[in-house]
Amino acid sequence: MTTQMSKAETQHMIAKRVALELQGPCTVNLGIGIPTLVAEYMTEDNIYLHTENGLLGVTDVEEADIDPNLVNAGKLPVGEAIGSSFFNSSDSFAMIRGGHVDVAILGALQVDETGVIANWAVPGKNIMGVGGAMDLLVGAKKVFVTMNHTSKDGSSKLLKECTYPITSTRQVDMIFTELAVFNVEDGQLKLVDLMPGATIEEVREKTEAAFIE
Amino acid sequence: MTTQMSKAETQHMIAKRVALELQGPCTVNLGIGIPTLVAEYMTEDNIYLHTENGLLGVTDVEEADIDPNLVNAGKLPVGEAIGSSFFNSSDSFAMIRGGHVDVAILGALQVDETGVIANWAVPGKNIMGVGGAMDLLVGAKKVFVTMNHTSKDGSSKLLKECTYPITSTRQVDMIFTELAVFNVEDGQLKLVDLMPGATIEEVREKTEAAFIE
Amino acid sequence: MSKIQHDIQQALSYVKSGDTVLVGGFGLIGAPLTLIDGLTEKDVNDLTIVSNNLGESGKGLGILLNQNKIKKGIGSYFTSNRDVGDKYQRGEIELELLPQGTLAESMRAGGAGIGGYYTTTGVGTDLAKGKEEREIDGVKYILEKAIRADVALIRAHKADTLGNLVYYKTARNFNPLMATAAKTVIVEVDEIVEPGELNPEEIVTPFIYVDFIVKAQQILTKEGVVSV
Amino acid sequence: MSKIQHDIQQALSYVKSGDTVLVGGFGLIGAPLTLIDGLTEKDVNDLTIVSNNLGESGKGLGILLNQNKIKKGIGSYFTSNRDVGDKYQRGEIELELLPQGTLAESMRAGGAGIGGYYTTTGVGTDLAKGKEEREIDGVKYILEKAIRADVALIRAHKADTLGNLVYYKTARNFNPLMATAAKTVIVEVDEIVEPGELNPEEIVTPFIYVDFIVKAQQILTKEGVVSV
Repeated sequence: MTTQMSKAETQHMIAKRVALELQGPCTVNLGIGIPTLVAEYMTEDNIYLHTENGLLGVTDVEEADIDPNLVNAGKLPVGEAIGSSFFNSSDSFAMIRGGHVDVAILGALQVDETGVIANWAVPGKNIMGVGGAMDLLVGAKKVFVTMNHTSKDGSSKLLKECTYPITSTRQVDMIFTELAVFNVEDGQLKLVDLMPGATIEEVREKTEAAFIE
Repeated sequence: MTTQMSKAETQHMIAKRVALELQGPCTVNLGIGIPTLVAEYMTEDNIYLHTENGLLGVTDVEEADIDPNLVNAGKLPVGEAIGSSFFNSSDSFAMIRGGHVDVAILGALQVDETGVIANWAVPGKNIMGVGGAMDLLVGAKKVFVTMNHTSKDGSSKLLKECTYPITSTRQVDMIFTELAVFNVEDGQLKLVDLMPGATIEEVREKTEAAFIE
Repeated sequence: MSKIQHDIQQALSYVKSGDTVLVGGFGLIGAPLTLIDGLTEKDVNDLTIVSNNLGESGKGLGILLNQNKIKKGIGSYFTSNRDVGDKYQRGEIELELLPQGTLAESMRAGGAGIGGYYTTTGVGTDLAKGKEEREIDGVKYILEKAIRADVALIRAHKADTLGNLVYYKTARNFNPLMATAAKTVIVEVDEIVEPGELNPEEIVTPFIYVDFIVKAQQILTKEGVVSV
Repeated sequence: MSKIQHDIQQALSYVKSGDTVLVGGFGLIGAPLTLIDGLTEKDVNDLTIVSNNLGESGKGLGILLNQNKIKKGIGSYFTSNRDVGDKYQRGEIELELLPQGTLAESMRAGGAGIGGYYTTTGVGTDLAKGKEEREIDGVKYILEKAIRADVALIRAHKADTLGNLVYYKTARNFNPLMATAAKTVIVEVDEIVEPGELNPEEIVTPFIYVDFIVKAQQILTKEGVVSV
C-alpha cells in the first residue's frame, strides 16, 4: 500500500468492503476481530446477526444499557434487536451446522489457492482453542474471510497450500484483505476488486497463491 | 377367577393394584388402556405424569375445561398440573430414551418367562403402529406391564417365548394381570401377589411361563 | 418480501409431485389442517409424507391417501387410519414404520446437520432389521439416518411477521422439529403479531426456519374441525 | 424432600475425586460462579471438567486448575486462560479439544440416550484424527461420541421449588444441555419461586432434570463478579 493507514483504519476499511456484499434479507454470523466491525457498516435493515453463544438478533448496545449476561461470541456486550430470540448452544449450532445461517464472516491466518482456510491453530504452539470456527465453515451457506494479506515479515498469507492446520476442507466464498477482494470460483481464486490505494502489481507481488485477474 | 367381573371392573382392579407400587417423588409415563386408569388410584401428590406427546404434569380434566389441544398419548383430553411444562417430541423422547422417566406403565400382548414383552405387532396382520413403546422400553428406569393373563381362547399370554415380535430385548420389572402380580428378578418371573379371587392353582394352570412361587 | 401468504394455493406452490413433505401434528392435534386441506385440492402426486399418523379414515391426510397422492408414508402409528392398512395390503403404498422417538430425533438430526445417530431404541427388534448395530461403551445401539425433506407443513399458535413462532400446549409436538428439516417451511397459525410482541426467551422456532406464514382457516375445536 | 440446599458444601458433596463434572457457562457468562467457588474450597481432585473454557487465569475454573484439581479438560476454547497452555506443556493436564458445536451436541446426545452421531464438523481436519469417517448419502461425516457425566454444575435465572428452570439471555448457553447429561444436577439460580409461577410454555429445563437448587451468592455484574 502506498498510503499509511493505522491498523484500526485498515480493519475498518476491510469491514466496510465486506458489508457491501451483504444483501438482505439474510442472517449473518460474525466472527471475532474484523468481522465484528462489519456490523457498523451494514446499510440494510433486514440483515440479522446470529451469535453462536445463543442469540439471533444481535445489535449494538449503548454503554448505559450494557448487560453482563448479554454478549456475543467474543464476550463483548451487545444489544438485542426487535424480533430476536435466545436459545441454547446445541440449538445454536444446529442452526449453523444445519445450513440455516446465510453468511459467516471469519478471520483467517492462511488461505490456499483453492479457498481452503486455516484459522484455529499454529504449529508448534499449543492447540488450545477452536470455538465455533469448524462448525461455521461446514454449515454456513456462504463463508467470507477477512485477513491480512501478508505476515509481519512480508510473506504472503494467500498460499499455494496452507502450512497451518486447516479448519475445514470446505472452500470459502470470498476473501477480503487490505489489498484485494477475491471470489472463489470452481476452486480458484479470482480477483474481483482492488482495495483503495492498492495496485495490481502489489497484489501480484504479495500473493503466493495463483489467482485469476 | 371364581367371581365374574366386567371387563371394566377387571381393568380397574389391575390399575388399582399397579398404583400401590408407585412411590413418589417420581415421574411416570402411562400407556394407552389399563395404564391410563392407574392415574385414578395414585394416592401420593408427588407423582408426576409424563405424556410423550409433550407434557410433563398430566392431570384429569373436568368436562367443562376440555381443551382440544391438550391431550395425552391416547389423544384423550387431559389437564395440566401446577408446575407442568410443554416440550416438543424430540425433547420428550430425549427424556424417555435418556433415562429421565422413572416408570413406564405399558400394556402387553405377551410376556416371556424372562420378562421380555411383545406389544406392538401381531404376525399376519399389518404391522402398522409402534408409537413410543420401543422408546419407553429402552429408556424408562422401571417398566411395569399390565395385561390379560390369557387370550379369549384361554391360552396363556405369559409364555416360555413370545410368538409375536418383541418390543425390546429389555426385561420389564413387574407384570400385573387379573390373576397375579410378578416381579422380574434375575431374568425370572417371581409371583409376588395373587389378585382378589385368584388362587395359586389357577395361576399355575394359566401360566405357560416358568415362575418362582 | 413478506412471508405472509393470503392465498393457500400460492403458499402450496412449493409442493411438487414426488416431493418429501413433513406434516406436523399428533393425529389432528397440532396438524396444519388448512394446509392439508389445500393439498387435497392440489394436483400433486407421488408424495412421500412424513408424519406421525396418516390422519384418520377420510380425514386430514386420510383424504390425501384416498386420493392416491401418497406414494410412501413414514411415521410411527398408522393404526389410527384403517385405510392405510388396506392400501398397504393392495400394494398401493409403501410404509416405513419408525419408533416415535426415532421419527422425532431423525428430523431433529436432519435439521441440525447430523447425518445419522446411534440409538438404543429398537435394538433386537424387527424394526432394527437391515440397520447397523454397534456397541459403544458396552451398550448396543442401532444406526438411524437423518430425515430431510423438500417441504414442511406445520402449525404454530402465533407467528410474528418475521416468522418467529410459539406453540400451544400439546399442539407443539413434531412441529418445531419439522420447521428445521425442510428446504421450504410453510406454517399456519392462529394469530400473526408484530415483531417484538413475542418474548425473545419464549420463541420456540426462530424466524430463520420459516419461509411462509398463512392464517389458519380450519381449527380443531371440542366439536371437531371447523372452518373459520 | 426439598431440592433446595442452603449449604453449598452440602450440595457439592455429590462431587467426588475422579468424577467427570460438566460446568455451564460461556466464559463467566452463565457460569455457576457460586458452585465453582465452592469447589475451589473442597478437597477433591482428579476431576475431568467439561466446559467451554477453563475460566480465566486465576478466575472461576482457573482457580481449580491452579489448585491441580483438574486431571483433564474437555472444551472448545482453552485459549481464554493462558495457564491451561502452560500446564499442558508441563504435562500436568490432559486436554480434549472439540469444536463448540460438537461439545454442545455431544452433551445433548448424552442426555438423550444417543450413543454417538455423525457430524460434518471437523471432517478432514486435525480434530478428526482417530475418529471414524463415513459417507452418508454422498456427504462425509465423522463419528462423535456422547458425553455423560457424574455431576453437572449449572446456572439458571429462576427455579421453581420443583426444579423447573428458565434462563436469562445469553447466560443460557450450555446450561440446559448439561442439565440432561449428568447423574446429579446442581443448579444455582438468581431466584427461587413457587410452582406455577413459571409459564409452562416457557420452561426450558423441566424439573425431572434437576436434583439440587442453590441460591447464587456470586453474581456477574458490569463491574465483574460480586458476592451477594
